Amino acid sequence: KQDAKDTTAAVTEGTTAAGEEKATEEKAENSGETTVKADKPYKLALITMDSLDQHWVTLNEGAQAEAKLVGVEVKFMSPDTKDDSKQIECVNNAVAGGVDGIMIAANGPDAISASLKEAQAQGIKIVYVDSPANVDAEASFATNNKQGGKTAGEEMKKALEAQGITKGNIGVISTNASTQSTVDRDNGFREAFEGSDFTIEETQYCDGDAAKAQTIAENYITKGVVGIFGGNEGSTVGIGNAIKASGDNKIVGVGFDKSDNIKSLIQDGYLLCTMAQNPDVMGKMGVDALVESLNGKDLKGETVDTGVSVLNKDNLK
Amino acid sequence: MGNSLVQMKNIAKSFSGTKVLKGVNLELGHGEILALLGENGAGKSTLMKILSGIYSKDSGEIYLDGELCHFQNPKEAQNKGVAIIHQEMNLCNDLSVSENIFLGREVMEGLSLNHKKMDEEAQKILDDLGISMKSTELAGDLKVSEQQMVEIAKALSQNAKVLIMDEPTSALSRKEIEDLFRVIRKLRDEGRGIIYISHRLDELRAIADKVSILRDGENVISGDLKDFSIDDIIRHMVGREIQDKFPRILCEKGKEILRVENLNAGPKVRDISFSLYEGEILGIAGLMGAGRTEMTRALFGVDEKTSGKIYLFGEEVKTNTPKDSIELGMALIPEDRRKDGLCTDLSIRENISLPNLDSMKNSLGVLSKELELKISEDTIKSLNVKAKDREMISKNLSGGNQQKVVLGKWLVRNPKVILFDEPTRGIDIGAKVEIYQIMNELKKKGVGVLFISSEMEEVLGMSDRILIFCDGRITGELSREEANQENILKFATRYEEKV
Amino acid sequence: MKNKVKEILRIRGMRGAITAFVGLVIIYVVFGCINDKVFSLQNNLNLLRSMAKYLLIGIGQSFVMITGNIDLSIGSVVGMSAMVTASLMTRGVPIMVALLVSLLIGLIIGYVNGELVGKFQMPPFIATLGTMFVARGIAYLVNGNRNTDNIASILGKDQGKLFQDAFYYGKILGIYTTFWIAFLIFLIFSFILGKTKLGRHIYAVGSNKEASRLSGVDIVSVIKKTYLISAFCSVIVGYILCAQAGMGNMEAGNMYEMYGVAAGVIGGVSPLGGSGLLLGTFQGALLWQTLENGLNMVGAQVGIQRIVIGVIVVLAVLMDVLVRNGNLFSKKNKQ
Amino acid sequence: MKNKVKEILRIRGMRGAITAFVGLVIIYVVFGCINDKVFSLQNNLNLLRSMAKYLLIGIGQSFVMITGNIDLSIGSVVGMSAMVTASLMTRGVPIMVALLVSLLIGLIIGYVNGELVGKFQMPPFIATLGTMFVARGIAYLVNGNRNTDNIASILGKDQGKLFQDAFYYGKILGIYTTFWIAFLIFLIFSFILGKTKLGRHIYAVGSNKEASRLSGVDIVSVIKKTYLISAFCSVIVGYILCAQAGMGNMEAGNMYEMYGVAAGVIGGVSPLGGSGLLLGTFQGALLWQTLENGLNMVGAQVGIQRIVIGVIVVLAVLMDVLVRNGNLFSKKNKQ
Ligand SMILES: Nc1ncnc2c1ncn2[C@@H]1O[C@H](COP(=O)(O)OP(=O)(O)OP(=O)(O)O)[C@@H](O)[C@H]1O
Ligand SMILES: Nc1ncnc2c1ncn2[C@@H]1O[C@H](COP(=O)(O)OP(=O)(O)OP(=O)(O)O)[C@@H](O)[C@H]1O
Ligand SMILES: [Mg+2]
Ligand SMILES: [Mg+2]
Repeated sequence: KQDAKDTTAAVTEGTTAAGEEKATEEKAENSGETTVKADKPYKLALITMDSLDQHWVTLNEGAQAEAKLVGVEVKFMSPDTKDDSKQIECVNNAVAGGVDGIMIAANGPDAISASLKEAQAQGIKIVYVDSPANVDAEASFATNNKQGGKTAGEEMKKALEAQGITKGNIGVISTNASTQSTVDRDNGFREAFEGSDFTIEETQYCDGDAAKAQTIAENYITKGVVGIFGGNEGSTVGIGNAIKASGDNKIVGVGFDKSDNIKSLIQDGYLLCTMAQNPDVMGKMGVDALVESLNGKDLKGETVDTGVSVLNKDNLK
Repeated sequence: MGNSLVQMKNIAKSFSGTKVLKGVNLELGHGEILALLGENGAGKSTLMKILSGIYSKDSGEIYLDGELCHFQNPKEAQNKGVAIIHQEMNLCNDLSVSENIFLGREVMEGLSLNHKKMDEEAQKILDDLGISMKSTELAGDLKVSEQQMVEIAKALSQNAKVLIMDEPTSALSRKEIEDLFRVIRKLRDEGRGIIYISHRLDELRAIADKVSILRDGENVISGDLKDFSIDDIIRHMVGREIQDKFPRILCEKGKEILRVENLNAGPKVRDISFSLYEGEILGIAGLMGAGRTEMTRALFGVDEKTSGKIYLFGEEVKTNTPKDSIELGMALIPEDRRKDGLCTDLSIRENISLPNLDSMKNSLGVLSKELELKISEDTIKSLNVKAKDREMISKNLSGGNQQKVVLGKWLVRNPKVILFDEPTRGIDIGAKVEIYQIMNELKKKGVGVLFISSEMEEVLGMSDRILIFCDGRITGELSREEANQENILKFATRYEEKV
Repeated sequence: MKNKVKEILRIRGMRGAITAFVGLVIIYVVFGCINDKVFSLQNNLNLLRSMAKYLLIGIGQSFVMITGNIDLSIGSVVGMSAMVTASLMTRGVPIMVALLVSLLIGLIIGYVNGELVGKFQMPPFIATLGTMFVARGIAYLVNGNRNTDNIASILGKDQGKLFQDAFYYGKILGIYTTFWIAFLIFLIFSFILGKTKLGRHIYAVGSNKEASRLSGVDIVSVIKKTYLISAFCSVIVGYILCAQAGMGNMEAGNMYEMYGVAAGVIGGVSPLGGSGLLLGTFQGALLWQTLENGLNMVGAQVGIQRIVIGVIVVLAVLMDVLVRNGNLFSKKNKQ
Repeated sequence: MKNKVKEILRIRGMRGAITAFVGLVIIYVVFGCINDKVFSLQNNLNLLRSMAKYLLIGIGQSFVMITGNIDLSIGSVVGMSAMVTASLMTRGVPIMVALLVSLLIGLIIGYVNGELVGKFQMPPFIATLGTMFVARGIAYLVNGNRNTDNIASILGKDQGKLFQDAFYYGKILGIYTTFWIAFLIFLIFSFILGKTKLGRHIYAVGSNKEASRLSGVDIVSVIKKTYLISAFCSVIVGYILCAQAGMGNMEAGNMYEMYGVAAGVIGGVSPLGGSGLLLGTFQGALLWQTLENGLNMVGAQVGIQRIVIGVIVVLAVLMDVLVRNGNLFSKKNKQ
């Protein structure tokens, strides 16, 4: 519950319009009520990119909580690792399993499309959470990852300039090279520095392992970078720890996602900020949208940018 | 009875349903050397493995100095003073000689190993045996005969009450055998008991006191050796009379088939030249390490040659790989059948087929099951291979039958030249004669037979002409008439003068 | 009749195939009882389609394992094949050419594996660990460290659909093409292994290299051929993944070499060489896929999934080992 | 003098250790020339600290490899250890208890590996593939499919710092504790391998199982002990990763078993068993880390990194194989 309060606080700082909308949704959740009721006990599937990332686990928790309130069943049918082929098979399995609707976070927006079309052909409703694919769906509650990355870059640039630093090398650590959402963040981050005198290093990958990310970050620090960006939770923790270990608080660390560890690294001043999403809200909104659409309401493919909010030392207090 | 060292009573053992030992008895006294004899597959090794704790018996009792023993593993038997030298070589090639000798019984100094003490003690045992070898050498770098001596040294070092030797001499030279016998007699005089298994019946008189004969997993007869003649022993072993131990036949020597000129391959094969004729058995004698095996390997294309020419029917040929040689009509029966001769996990049928697959294809180029079955069944029948059926895994065959399978796979090809490298090693007398007869058949058909053997009697008995090797060179050639043991030994020890 | 059965049971590797089949049926039924949609036609069609890739890599890995070696590069070659194929297609190269080029590059990795293991006698675990890294590196580099775009975006919808249908989305006789492709390859390679000289030589080399060589078998060439076969199967799986996603993913095929080992070994292929049947590999692949599919259908947590998979891998082989050593029911032959 | 050198060269595995050392120096210098920060004190300190984990898993894997087996469960045990340790700490369990429980669970996996491979004679590749899945599953389950929170958040800053300093952030004599821990374990296990009965038996089992058994060596117990040692080393690495991140990461240790193989094999440990020295493993681990570190420092693309790593793994062993077979300079022993 403390989490929820944090985000509410953060959201007021948020820049997107979606932020406001989310805040109201969240209040509804906090009071344990919901505006939606299912006509029938629908069977829904939630298919995220993998079933291990904290992000997805939280999203699932949001969805499960809402499902109870709404009176539907949500089966968490995600692949064990981020793998297009496995995700496609999960969709196939969900279809064969006779679900009424699928909430999906597309690992590869192109890759998953054909199987989603097949699902739709069988009358199954699709809603996107976190990351949309290239097929029209009932609704989409997604983060604009590129924009999020860009925001992260701008925050870092601002902080560096505040220190009087206008050039130097900046390191980037991400989870792997083939997941679209993190690649988008990477690209957005780089975009923020276009035209500046900063040099962005070749991205290094940690496969989500914080320890590996830390070793990479330590190497960046030895090389003498002025800032490091982390594209997901693991990378961000690794960067914070490396900066902490180096004792050089001038290095600006900016990350993505939020967790306990990241929050304490920000509070202790090792990380400047992180780009927080609200996966539990996505999960909840996804369930609501699917149920409404199954109840017969036309959502007209509305896309809601659930946005990212910047969590920093100030708004974490 | 009370003073027997070892008493085995009514020992029975089956392997996957087949009864291998059917209630065997064995008795060994203090200070006695017992020769345990029998055909291949009679169950000698199995019985000894039970005595040394490697196999568990199905039923029966073992008494050691009158005490009933149930060995669960080799270690327990060792602790009770039973040591065994195995028929197959069992050394760790990556360990040194002394490490092998003391394996499982390491000498410690506090927490750590006492390398120095072990090396020294091992060296002492080796010196006692009259072996010139450093105890720090790697076992894998040794020659087979030397490895065999290490096995012996290892067993001796255990200071055992009962010492089992399963064909210890099959890879040893005369000199080494004499050294070994000297040591065995010394042990006997100390009051230890020795069980000695061998197919070399000629050496028995020199070493054994008692004899016990097995056939098909049952006792045939036991007693003092002096009460038996060698012919008696053979009769008891095979259950029938063997008239002619070396059934040589005479054939007209035909034209030259194979000519080797100045073959060189490493230090063991130096400037070898000879010819082999149709219908001839060309014996090759020499001491262990004379380089005979290496010569056949180089000739057959197993090992690389450094120089030399090979002519087949007067035409120069290249034998760079075994495949080349086989296609030219040659065949090699290698010295070590388990390692080089057979795919031991495959069935008899598949082993026989292996070099003959080309002739088992049907018109579509697909392997024909009928052809394969026919060929393998015919071979099994004609060579009298004793096996449950053609699908039996060749690992489970006894030595003599394995050798027949190796022979069989080559005979199917009707080769023009066959190189036999120690074809009768570790094979019982009955099977030996069968192999001699096969050699005779080949000879009659005009095949050229090269016959390497370390058993002098058999080379003398079977060959039409004998080449003698020493130190990688041919040091002499003897016709059948000239050849005798002294002559051969003279050439076999003609080492080059050291400069 | 009884003899006939006995005869069949004595075929090397047949027992393993049968054990796998029994296990498969049990697993299938258990999952079906938890979720009856497991028995639905659609799910069975999916199952056959999904198992096809495990069957293919299982075939490749089985060939290599029967010679007593291993191929760790399989998964990377799958990824490389998917990336090369998709990269070429998104650059406008005609489908057939893209497929051929991809096959060629895959076979080069297979050839290198064969050289290293066969000719230079490197331990296969290390040699193919090396090529595993190299092939994955190529998968990254081929499109500049990025997944490719959708192949249809350049090839055009028709061409794209043609390719995707051919390898994944199309059906023949009501069953997905993917399965038919794998099944055809299965038949061909079963024939090669069981009925040809090469097949026999593969068993012989796995049983005893030296004895095979002395019997005139060109062991280097046999080993090379098994690695080429393995690479070939991996490339086909790469096509399938590429068709499935309509694009190339750099991480495609991750860990597939292990699934190949699992399929083979569950199906009774001896990782020590000399024994095994592709029929067993078929059962093994199907069992593995049924397991994955079932766990997904019942919505098992990933932690549970891993444990179940691990336990089944161990049990499959343990049963076999115990039965072979005869100490499943008796206490004999300890140590 | 010359004899002394010869004597040393004859020690089992010494040649491999020397080759690895030469390779190490070359790689270090090459990277240093590209980026001179490679030679900086801080980088060298980091290098020693980072290599410590590869050294530890290399030691474990080497013990297993010298008996001719393999342990694929290493990486998962690392992850499991990190997760168990961190989960307990974040539940307020005292540090020592958390460490002990984690060690115990790790050793259970090692014990199971030993039973399966030693007693039941399962192929080690399969047995440990199974436990690899199981241990990873436990890592997922132990904190309910989530990475743990920061350990300091429950233990308190002081306690947290104590633990983190002990295993990662602290220094003794100017060098990080991580290195000292690994170095101490390296010394102890080098002694065990070189100077004790167990060590001798490990070589013997790897060289010839049957001969060892017949000599009264309890091969089952020897094999079990190597797997316990491997699990022990993996658990320590788990502590290190947990201390480093200050939390438990479910994916920690992924692929470490392969790095362990690489460290051992590059350092001259024979994957076929019977030969190898931990001194070589030390060089191998340092080489591997230098490579990773250097590729990182020069900012190589991930694709290039993989290819370089793959090529070096192959070259390291190929050199060794060629030198041993004597056909690096001559053309002998073809086929
Ligand atoms: N492990 C085993 N599994 C199955 N059968 C076996 C096994 N060991 C031996 N046999 C069989 O038991 C019988 C006796 O074998 P054993 O080795 O005791 O004979 P042997 O008298 O020592 O013969 P040889 O003189 O050839 O050494 C043979 O028929 C052999 O095939
Ligand atoms: N390169 C090799 N590979 C495998 N085995 C070898 C090799 N070189 C020698 N050997 C084996 O070493 C043993 C020792 O052979 P050795 O050098 O004593 O010559 P030999 O004249 O053949 O003696 P004999 O035939 O009486 O054993 C032989 O069994 C031979 O097969
Ligand atoms: Mg015997
Ligand atoms: Mg010889």
